[in-house]
Amino acid sequence: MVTLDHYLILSALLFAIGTVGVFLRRNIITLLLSVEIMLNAVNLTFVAVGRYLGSVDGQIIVFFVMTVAAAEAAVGLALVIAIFRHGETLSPDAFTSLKW
Amino acid sequence: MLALIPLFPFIGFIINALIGRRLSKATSGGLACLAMLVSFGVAVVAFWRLLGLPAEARVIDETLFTWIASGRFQAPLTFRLDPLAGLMCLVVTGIGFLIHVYSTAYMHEETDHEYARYFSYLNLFAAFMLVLVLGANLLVMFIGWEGVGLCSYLLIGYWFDKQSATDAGKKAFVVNRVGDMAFIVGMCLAFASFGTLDFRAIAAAVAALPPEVTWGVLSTITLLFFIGATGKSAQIPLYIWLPDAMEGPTPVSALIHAATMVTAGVYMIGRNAVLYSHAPLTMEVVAVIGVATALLAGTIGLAQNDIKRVLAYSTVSQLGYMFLAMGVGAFAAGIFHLYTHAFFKALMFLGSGAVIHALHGEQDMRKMGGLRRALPITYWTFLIGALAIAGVPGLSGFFSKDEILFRTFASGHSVLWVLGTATALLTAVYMFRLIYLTFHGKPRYEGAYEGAQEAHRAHDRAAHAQGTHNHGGGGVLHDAPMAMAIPLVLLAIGSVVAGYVGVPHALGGSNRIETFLEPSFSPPAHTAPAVAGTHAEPGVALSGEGAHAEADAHGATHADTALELTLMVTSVAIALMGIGIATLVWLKRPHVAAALAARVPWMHRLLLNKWYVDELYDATIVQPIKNSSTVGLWKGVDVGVIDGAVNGTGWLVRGSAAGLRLAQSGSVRIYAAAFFVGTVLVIAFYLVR
Amino acid sequence: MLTDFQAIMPILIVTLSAIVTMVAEAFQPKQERAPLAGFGVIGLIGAAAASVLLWGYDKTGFGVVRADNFSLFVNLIVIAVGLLTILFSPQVIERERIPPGEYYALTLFAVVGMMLMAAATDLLLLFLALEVLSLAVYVLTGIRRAQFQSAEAAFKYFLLGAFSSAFFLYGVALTYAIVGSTRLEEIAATLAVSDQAPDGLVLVAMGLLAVGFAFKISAVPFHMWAPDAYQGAPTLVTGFMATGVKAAAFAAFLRVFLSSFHTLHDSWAPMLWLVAVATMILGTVVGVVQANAKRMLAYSSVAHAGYLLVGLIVGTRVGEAATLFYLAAYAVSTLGAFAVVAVLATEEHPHDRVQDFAGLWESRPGLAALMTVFLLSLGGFPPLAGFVGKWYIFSAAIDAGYVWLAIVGVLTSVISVFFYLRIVVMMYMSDERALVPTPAITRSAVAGLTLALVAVFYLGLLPTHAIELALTSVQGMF
Amino acid sequence: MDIWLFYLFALVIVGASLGVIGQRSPMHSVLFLILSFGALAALYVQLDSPFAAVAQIIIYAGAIMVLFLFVVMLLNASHEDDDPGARAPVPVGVKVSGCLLALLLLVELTWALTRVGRPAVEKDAASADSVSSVHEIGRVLFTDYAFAFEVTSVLILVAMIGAVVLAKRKV
Repeated sequence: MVTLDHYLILSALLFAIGTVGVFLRRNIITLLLSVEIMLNAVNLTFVAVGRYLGSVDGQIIVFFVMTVAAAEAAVGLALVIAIFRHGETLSPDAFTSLKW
Repeated sequence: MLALIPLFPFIGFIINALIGRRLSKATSGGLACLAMLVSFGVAVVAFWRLLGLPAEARVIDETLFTWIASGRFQAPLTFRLDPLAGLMCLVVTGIGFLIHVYSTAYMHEETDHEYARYFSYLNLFAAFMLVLVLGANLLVMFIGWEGVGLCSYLLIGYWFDKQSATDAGKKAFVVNRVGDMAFIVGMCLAFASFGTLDFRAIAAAVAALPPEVTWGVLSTITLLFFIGATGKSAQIPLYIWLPDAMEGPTPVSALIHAATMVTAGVYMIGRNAVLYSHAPLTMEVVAVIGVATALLAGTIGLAQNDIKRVLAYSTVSQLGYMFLAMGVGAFAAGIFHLYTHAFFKALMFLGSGAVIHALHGEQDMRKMGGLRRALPITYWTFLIGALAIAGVPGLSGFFSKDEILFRTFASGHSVLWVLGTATALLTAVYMFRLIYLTFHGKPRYEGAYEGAQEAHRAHDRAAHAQGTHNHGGGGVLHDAPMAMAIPLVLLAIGSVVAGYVGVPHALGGSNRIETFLEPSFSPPAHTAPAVAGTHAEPGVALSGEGAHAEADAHGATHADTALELTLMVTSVAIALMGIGIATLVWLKRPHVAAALAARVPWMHRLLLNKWYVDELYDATIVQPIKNSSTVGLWKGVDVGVIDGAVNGTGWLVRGSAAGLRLAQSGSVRIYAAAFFVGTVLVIAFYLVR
Repeated sequence: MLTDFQAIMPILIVTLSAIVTMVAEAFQPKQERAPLAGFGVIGLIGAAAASVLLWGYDKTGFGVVRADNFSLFVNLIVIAVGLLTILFSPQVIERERIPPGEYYALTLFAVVGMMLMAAATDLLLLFLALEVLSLAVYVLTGIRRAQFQSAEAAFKYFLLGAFSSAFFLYGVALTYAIVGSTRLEEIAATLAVSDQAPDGLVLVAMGLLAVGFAFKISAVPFHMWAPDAYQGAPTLVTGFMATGVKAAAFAAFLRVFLSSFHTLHDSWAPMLWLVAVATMILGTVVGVVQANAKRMLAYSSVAHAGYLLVGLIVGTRVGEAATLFYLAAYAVSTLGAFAVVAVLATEEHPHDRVQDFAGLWESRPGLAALMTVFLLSLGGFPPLAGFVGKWYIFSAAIDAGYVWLAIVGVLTSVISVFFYLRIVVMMYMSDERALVPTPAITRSAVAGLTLALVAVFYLGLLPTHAIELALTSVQGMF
Repeated sequence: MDIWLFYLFALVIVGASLGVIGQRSPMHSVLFLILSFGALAALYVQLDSPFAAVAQIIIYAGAIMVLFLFVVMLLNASHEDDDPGARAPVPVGVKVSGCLLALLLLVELTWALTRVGRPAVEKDAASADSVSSVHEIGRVLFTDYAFAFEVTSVLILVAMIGAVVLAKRKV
């Protein structure tokens, strides 16, 4: 029997995987992808909780989150392009001129 | 009307700050002086009106507007003139005016531009000081409190091209901020406890309470205020800034670091006299710190060679006296001493300024000597000041200092009395050491030689200069010009006569000043009966002192008179002894001093190095921070600023340095890591609860 | 239906003005310059008027937007922030070659997001508002594309912001899992009836929401983006986000934690206590050693987030009102200070190092005096706005028994004066002159600076009215 | 049966997500993520939420991921080792501590999620129809969530302006 906890814990696991991305990769685009993983983890929570509560709110919230994800992706990718023009690189380690 | 008193200097500040650069020196200086003069005039008129009121009702309140008012939270912008504030106002505006006048001559070598800047600061300072004095509640006082601190900072560092001056400014500011912090917390606590910040309302609220015999909220509030006062008034452990503050122009030292601002701490305690008298534990602390500071600074003053530093330590020492008075409950005596001290200390600072002016900036007493003939006005006025501070009978310092010592003894603090008397001895010694080194003996200043070469006719005499020579440097030395001489003379007159408002009963006087000031130290009239009852209780000898003073006002008992006379004779003897020692050591047998220094070199070194207090601070606070911050933290940061700022923030910076350096590395990964650590901690915090 | 639209009227007006600005730029003839800033000013003034008209009516729109006095008060703050920013902008836009239409539109949309954040009574809507605001500000941060630092700042801000949004959203999801709704009043109702100790999941959800807010207000340890983003962004945008974003985030923070989670005050207050202390200390300590004025002001704004948190932690009516008042006082002072930095910059020289202020008193006495006033206000110098705000917050804290919090606050604000005074000292007491030509200042910037100055003195000398307003505005909130 | 399907999809999701962050080619990362999204959509179907599943495929896997793919191609960022700016690999310490942090977070979340006093809730079959009803979704979306829906239009407008401002070539 699949319980709500199954989904919630899977979602937590997915969220944690998303958070690791920022520490492993040397490519800004992959960092953005890990944010998408995190958002999807949250989406799973919404859908699962909505289903177990028997309401459609969860699904509707997921639509909004998708919109937000799309908007964030658009701005984020535009930034990636802008920043790539400066350094011809996508490594986050190359952008440390602002510090201390 | 009261608002006009600080308003005029403020207008002077505005004008000099905005268009001062386009004005000539005469105009901007004259403007500043005029502002002070008018302010003084208004103060006199206001004071006169105050005197016209019956003794118990001598309070003039003037609310400009409601500054902060919402619910329980009330703080009107109110000025209040009562005897205490009135006296302070006269001192600040009167002596302030004289110092402004003096400054017009002293600072005349500055450019037009700088001249206006100087006077704008000076006016601003006066305005803030008057706000501090006139404020009817803690919050208004705090405006002035912070303002004078800021002005002091600006004025000490006025000659900012001199590294030592900017350092001294920073040091003063850092130390003052430590005190201010305690003051603000005390203020918040007072508001939380009494629901008001008005001095009279607090006094009325406190008067209904029994004195706090064990440690409690009153003691805490008063102690916090006292810490604030130690910062502003240069007491142990926060006195270290004042001697360095001498890097500022001499008139500034006279005005801020002798006559007015540094007395703010004493004044603040006087303002809160009722509060303090209900916290006997804090009073003990105040008295002990006061006398300890007096003694310590006195010993240091003994071995200093910089003329202004001697005066600075003397100021610290005299402030210690005032705190002693406050601590033993002799509020009126403390304020009386504040008032007389303002005259003679301003006089001596201005006198030293005249000396320095004449010698083109020389401040080392070892390079002076024999200036008596060359600078007669300066010499004689200075001598009056020194006699006054030493406590020679008939001059103002005698009356006030004696009053403090008598009160100390009468309140049962015989140990403190002994220490206070010892300090009196030291005072006389180092003051006359200063006089002898500066004005007597052989001239040792460079001008004595150069001037001789320039002036042919003086050549021989200068070359074979004898102890009594007078023309050697005379060719190039000028005594104080008019604008400097007049303030000196006026202050000298003040130093002589100012004490006569407080001739003690023992000498057949009526101690008018104490009677006059007493209402300021008692709770508002309508609660007076309750207070009298409280004071009558036997367990409260300390706080009852105010009541004793009142009793004295009406007629001292025989025993008291006898005691007072005995003490008086003792301290006169002590003062004369001190002068005698100084005469013996530094005038008659100058080699004795050197021999003494050679005989007990450790003592001399200890005193010369100011008990190594600065070094102690340096070793325990400054150095560790410097070390930790030079280990590669925040590269390329203005090191001078770190030093200055870090003095105060020391342990904070050191403690967090390693982590912070790692943190702001510019790498977004690290930032995210900090974010995650925070999140994990936040969640963990909730889960383990 | 009418009530619904009345409630969102201020928001609607600003949205429309943003769209008009954008369209006007698209359709303006090649050579002419449409008065774009004018549209923004009109829209903001209209929104301010609408907010004033709505005062006291407590309208609710669409079930999720509340035009209560609280949100209207915050509206006024963010409108003032937007207005001042726009007034300072023309000169900067010209100099930095920022595309004006997009710049003004984004600024106005950010204001929309801010107003919405303060008014939202639904966590989902709050999240959307947060995103509108954040995306606009990310783009504004990186709007000087020609500059590497601007792009870097925007990138860092964006990446960390996106992460924090995900955490916030997770908090919303867990709240939804517990309560079954995202409406604040239903959350409050559910939490109020459960009389036993709150279970762990509620606290975790609350913690994640707190993390999201803490990021936006740049509280330690979620502040790391702030110094970099503040330094790299165009100075005016820095001022805008240091004040407006903080005000909006605090408004939402206050509303969520003091309405929905008020019953759990004992649980969240200790955690925020630690955060506030860390924020005040770190912001101050690290601020002391900064050589760049913008970066220094960034750390200062971190420290100020700590003081503002004190008001939230206290959690009493007075504490809330103090937070609102402080937001206003902080906003005008900070914006003024950033504006002075901004108008002094030239194309070649950003004029943002502390040394650049050397001798400003000689070359530009007016600006030096203004800067002094703003900095002293930030340092809590009486009788300026910042002092009254600090005093109000700290006395509220002591009143409610948070003595140590107040002591840390006083201690750090006392220390913080050092870094403000460093600039002051540079301006007045330096014999070296920063040999940098200073540009002419447009009339609108002068007007803006004057407004900010008046506000600093008004809030400092006659704060009663504003305090009363703040007190009334928190009365009906919960 | 249900539970085995759940574990299957969960395995795919987790595996694909690890693939996103676990290897060096951004291109592969995007493809892994699309796979993960597909499996997630399957879970949505299992949760009687076909509409969310379809949206997931069309909007997420379809639109957003294509955008990512497009940018990856545009910038020719095929492999992170080829990036001239990325000199040194991420220090092992950073990687390990990052993983530890995430692990801690996971432990905390799991702990909180499983310590909740409520019993393991089961899906009630009765609500399956209403939850999967597109009609119901539409009704709620345009009544309760009407205002939020409008706000998203502003959000998208902002994102549009932002993307144009940041990415257009000429000033």
